[in-house]
Amino acid sequence: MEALDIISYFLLLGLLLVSVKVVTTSNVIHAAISLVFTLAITAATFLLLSAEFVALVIVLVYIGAVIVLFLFGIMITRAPLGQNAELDNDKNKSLALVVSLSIFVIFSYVMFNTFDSQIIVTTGTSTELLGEILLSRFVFPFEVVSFVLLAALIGGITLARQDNALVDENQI
Amino acid sequence: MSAQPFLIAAAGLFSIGIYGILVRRNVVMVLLSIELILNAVNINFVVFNAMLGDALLQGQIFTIFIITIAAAEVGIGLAIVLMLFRNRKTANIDEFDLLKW
Amino acid sequence: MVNSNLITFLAEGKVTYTDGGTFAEYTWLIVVLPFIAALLITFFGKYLPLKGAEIALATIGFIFAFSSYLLYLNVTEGVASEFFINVGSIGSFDLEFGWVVDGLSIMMYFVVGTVASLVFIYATNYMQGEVRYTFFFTSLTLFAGSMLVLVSSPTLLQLLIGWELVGVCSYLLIGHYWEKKENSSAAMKAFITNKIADVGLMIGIIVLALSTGTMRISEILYQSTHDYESLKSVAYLAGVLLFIGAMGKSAQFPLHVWLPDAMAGPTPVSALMHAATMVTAGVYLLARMFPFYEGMASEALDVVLLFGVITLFAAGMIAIVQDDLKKVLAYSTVSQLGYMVAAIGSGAYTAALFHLWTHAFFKALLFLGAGSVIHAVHTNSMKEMGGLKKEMPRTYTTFILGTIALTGLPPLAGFFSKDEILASLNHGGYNTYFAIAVAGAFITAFYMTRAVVLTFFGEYRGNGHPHESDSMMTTPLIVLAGFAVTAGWVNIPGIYTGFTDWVTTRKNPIVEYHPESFDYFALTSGLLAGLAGIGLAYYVYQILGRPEDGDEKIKVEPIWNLLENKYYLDDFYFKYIINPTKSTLANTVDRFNTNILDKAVNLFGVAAIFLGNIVYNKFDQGGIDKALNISSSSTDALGARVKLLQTGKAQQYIMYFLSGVIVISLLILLVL
Amino acid sequence: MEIVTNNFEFLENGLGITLVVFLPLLSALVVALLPKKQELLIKLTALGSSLITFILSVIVAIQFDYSKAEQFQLGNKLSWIEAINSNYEIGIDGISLPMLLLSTFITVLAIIYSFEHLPEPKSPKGMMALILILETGMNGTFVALDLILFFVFFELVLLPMYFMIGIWGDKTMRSVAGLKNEVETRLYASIKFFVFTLFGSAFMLLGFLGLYFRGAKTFSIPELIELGTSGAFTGTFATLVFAVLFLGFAVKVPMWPLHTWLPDAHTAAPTVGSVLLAAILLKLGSYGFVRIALPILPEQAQAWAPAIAILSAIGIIYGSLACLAQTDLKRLIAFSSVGHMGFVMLGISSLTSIGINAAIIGMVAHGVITGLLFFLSGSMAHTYHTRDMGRLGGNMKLLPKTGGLLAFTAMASLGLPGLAGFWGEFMALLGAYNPLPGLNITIFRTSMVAGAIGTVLTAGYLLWMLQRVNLGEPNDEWKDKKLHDADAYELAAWIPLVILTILIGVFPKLIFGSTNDAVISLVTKAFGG
Repeated sequence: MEALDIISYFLLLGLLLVSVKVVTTSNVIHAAISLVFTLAITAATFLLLSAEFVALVIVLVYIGAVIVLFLFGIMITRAPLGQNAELDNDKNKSLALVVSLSIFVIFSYVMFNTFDSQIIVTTGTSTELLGEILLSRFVFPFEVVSFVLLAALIGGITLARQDNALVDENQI
Repeated sequence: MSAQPFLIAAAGLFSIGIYGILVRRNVVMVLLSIELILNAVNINFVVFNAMLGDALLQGQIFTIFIITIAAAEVGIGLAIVLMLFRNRKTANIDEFDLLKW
Repeated sequence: MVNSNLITFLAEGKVTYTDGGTFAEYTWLIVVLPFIAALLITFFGKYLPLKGAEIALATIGFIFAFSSYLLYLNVTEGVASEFFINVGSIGSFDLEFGWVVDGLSIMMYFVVGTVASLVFIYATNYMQGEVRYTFFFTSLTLFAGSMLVLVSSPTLLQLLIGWELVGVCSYLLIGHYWEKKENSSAAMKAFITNKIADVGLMIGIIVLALSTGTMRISEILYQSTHDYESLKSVAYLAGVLLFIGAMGKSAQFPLHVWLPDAMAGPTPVSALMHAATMVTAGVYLLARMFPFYEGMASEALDVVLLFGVITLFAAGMIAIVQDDLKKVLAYSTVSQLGYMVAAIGSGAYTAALFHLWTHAFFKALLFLGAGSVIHAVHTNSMKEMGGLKKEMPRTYTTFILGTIALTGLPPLAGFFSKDEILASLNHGGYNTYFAIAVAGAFITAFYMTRAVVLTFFGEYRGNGHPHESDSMMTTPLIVLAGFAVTAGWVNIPGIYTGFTDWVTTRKNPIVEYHPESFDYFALTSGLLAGLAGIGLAYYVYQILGRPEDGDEKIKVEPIWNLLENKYYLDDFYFKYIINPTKSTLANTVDRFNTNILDKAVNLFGVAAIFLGNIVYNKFDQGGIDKALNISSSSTDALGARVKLLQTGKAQQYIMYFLSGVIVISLLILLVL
Repeated sequence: MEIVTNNFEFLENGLGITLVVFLPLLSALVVALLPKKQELLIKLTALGSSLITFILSVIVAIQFDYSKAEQFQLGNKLSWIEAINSNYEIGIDGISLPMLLLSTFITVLAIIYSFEHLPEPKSPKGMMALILILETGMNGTFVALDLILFFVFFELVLLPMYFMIGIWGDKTMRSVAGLKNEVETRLYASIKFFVFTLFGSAFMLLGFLGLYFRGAKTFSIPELIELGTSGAFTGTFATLVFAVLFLGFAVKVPMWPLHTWLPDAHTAAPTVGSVLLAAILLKLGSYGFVRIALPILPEQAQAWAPAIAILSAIGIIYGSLACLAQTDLKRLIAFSSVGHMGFVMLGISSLTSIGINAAIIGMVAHGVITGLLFFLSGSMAHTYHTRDMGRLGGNMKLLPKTGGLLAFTAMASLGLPGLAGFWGEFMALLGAYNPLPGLNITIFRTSMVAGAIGTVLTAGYLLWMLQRVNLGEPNDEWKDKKLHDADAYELAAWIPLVILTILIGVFPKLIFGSTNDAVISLVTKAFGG
């Protein structure tokens, strides 16, 4: 067992623990914070897997922007901050547990039995290579995605905009 | 370094995300759980990329795309939540039964 | 590929035989013009100053002029041409229209043209202010046109068409005042009676056409004068059938019943119908087919003669008891038609046509005169007339002339024509028939004198003050009176017999008796009978006094009742033919339809349902379906539960979805 | 005169006829896709497509080579259901051409009429689509040269008509002999119509299959005609096949005693439905006789002809007598159809060229005249809200235009010479007098006399109808009512029929010019002259 293995075990265990926290905590802010941790650990894992650019993107986009968005969402929807017993749907809990555990068992069984190969750990950066590939071979999907983003931007604005002309007074 | 722990951890993350989707009442929380699932997928991609040693780094590129789409999804999703909240004065998903005819 | 076949649809007329110059080629004009005129009157008549009458007058005037010139041509040169237009072929059979211009048809053109023109002029005044004035002229024009179609037809087909068109126009005209039910009923009666007779004509035409292979009249006549075997075998049948047709239009006993009822129409219609157009059609048909009768169907001529004689006597008798002036004239027409038909039956072709010719003028005169009287006194009943001699001198004079012509006193028209018929009967050795015909002459004189006495002599018994009619009405009377006096002079035995040459059948010559000089026995009998009739009637009605209501001075009750009820023919028809058909038979059929056929169908349906129920209840429901039902009810129950799953909540749906994923995954993993 | 060169060559090889058949179906789809509120657009689409169809059929008629009228022309044969050797085989000859034109023509008028005159529930969208589908069925039947194709089209007409009667039909309740409870007229009529005709055609299909298996495994009508005329079908088999074909067609005609669906269907149907039913649908049966039953089974046709003649004669008398007992205007006209179709069948049964020609012109004339009669009676029923002749009367005063046309049409219907109806009646009698040699001449002549008496009865009931409906003083109940005489749409639908009636009456070559050669060839081939 190498050092990297040990590090990775720790990381993955941490990942699972904080992600469990995301879905179990009864405090919305805590959930969001836990997600931050989850993502941070993911980024670390990516570093371990020599995908430093993706790790960076995760940190920048998710932790930097998406979480902020979430926090905004939490605030705007006036979700009760602090402890809230009603955050979870208790009726569903046991069933959900069964379902998710089953899925976990099935997935891990499949994964475990299918992929027993080693990870080829490379040294040195792959960012330069990534950039080249992204802007040469994958330039078209890249552009398409940018359009998707634009569309999402416009869509988000349209949806969220408070337009009295469009919304029936009675429904507000 | 074996790939199995990573994959199993991703499966776990995925299951946790599903659990979150199923039990959370607040829509924003559901969206958070979806992020978990996406993250699980991301991990898988990156692991497979490393495992296969792909020269084109397709796993990583896909991950970048997924992150981008996820960002867009969050933007739209939150906008929809906002809209729903404005109209229904609640963000609790079990108070919506819009999928029934 | 160029396709010229639509163009071959346009057919060509074909001249087959002509010696009348090219003028006859345009005879189609007088046939077609009335129809165009009728259309014009219908659509534009309302907007014209005379409400469409001017179009009718112009048309009929043209016809008169044209036919006069044709008559002139015929008299001077003799015309006999035929023109055919193919309007289609079925099998090897050609359907042809066309026009025939020969002596017979020209005579008819002229009669129609003359009488119709005068009637039209008369009608413009007579019908003034009546309902549907414009439409009246449409129908009147159509009526004349239809008659021209009939008499101009070189084929049996066109003859049939004209024949029925005349029937329809008479329907329109008789039923002119259709607000009253008896008028529309009279129109219907005329149409249906004619239609019954038409069945005979139609079958007769079918028989003739199929046994000769052609519808061309000239061709059929040619075959009948040349001993064609196929025609000979059916000749008697065809002859009788054609005569049945003629009986309808020419109102022969016992199909005459429609004609007196047809008086429901306005008087100009009666005049036109009785003189020139409708009723002469039957006689025309018999005359047209005369070479056929003479050549092959002489037995059929006996039938014709029999019915002609019966008619002339029976109808004359009824005329004696009529109180309605127009009905007297109507029965008189029937009786005179009997003379014509009897003449044909006895083989006297020319005599029949000659009587048709003279009768057309004096009967038109009498009707128009009667119309003038009716117009003045506003009633048809002679009981409310009388003494009109002083009030209506012109009408009186012309009416008297017409009466004399009809009773057959020399030298007026009726004398010569009736005499020729009597002579023919005498010559043919039909002693009984001759006697009846002479009796008929007596009856004719009797009822006409009666009518004149009741109408014009004595004191006025009606209401109001009658005045002489307008000159628009009396002028035609005077013209017709002229004809009534002179029309007979064209055929005086031994002096001038031009009429014989006018109407002779040039193409298929016939052998007929034609008196070279007067038959003095017939002449004396006829004349004496006429004078006796006049004298007796004058004695009974003028000297003995006018009959008051139902109180005739001499009256043999049973006969009188028989005559008043018109031999109970109408009753018979209604009781034994029309009502049984219309109510009993029709209702039986209807009941059969609903209660038997329909019921059978419905019962079939009910039985199917019943059978279905058995199969369904016992076998299907009790057996197969029970099992199915259990499955279905369990499905139902399941559904009722599953329904609860349908919450509309996204999370639950995701849960179901994932459960499915799990199950499928497990299946794949464990089974495969 | 310079002859116009053919600019429509591309319509040969079956395209023209195919368009005539399927264009209405396509436009029915378009109509179905248009939003329900766009009523004008729907109506114009339907009118436009039916007009184009009519124009196409006229072009087809111009292209048709009348010198070879006995051949199937302008058609095509495309493989369709290879497994049973059934092909998309179409074509027209002199017999089907007039029927095709009649069908496209009447449809245009029906659509024009439906512009403003629809009974409740209005819904022009549904009505237009149904009319167009119906047109496809009718046109298809007249051009199909494959038995299966024929059957498909033959059945296709049932459905739209069923819905027309069922949806727009008479909503009053009536009692029905044999049933305990009162039923809704339209319900009873539509089901009766559907089941009755389906009953017949089910047997017909059986006959088609019999021909297929006994013949050369083909459904092609021309091939079967060749087989049939050379004597391929004989004996019990042929008897049975003719019997089932007879059943199928006779129900549609309808022949006595299979007619009972007709009065009910007509009485209940909306105006346009009655018109199309009378004008075209009834002709499918008699057309089937001429196109399929006679040439394919000539021997049986001869054996059956006396029976058909007797049934026709009964139908003529029976229909006329039943008319005399009616109080319902539309029912009277429906029964008159039984009589008139009796003449058509009498002509066909004579198996002579005269008789069959008579039958075809009789079909066209009946289509035109009875179509018009149903237009008029339907319109009157709509105006007066009753069809009871006891309550009508004085129509000439109340609705002069409608009344005048009714009088004209009644005259045409009673077979007045110079109008279209005459030829069918007269020529049918002409044919029946001398039937095909070898047939029992007594039976035919008796039938002819019965037919001739039928013309009198026909005149009787039509004049009686006129007297009760048209003449006399109007009933008091109409005094204060505002009654609308025929409007522009109605006149636009009716006047062409009037003109056609006169045209055919005066110049029957319009029909005979097309049919005669084809009929002669048919008779010569099948019956040796």
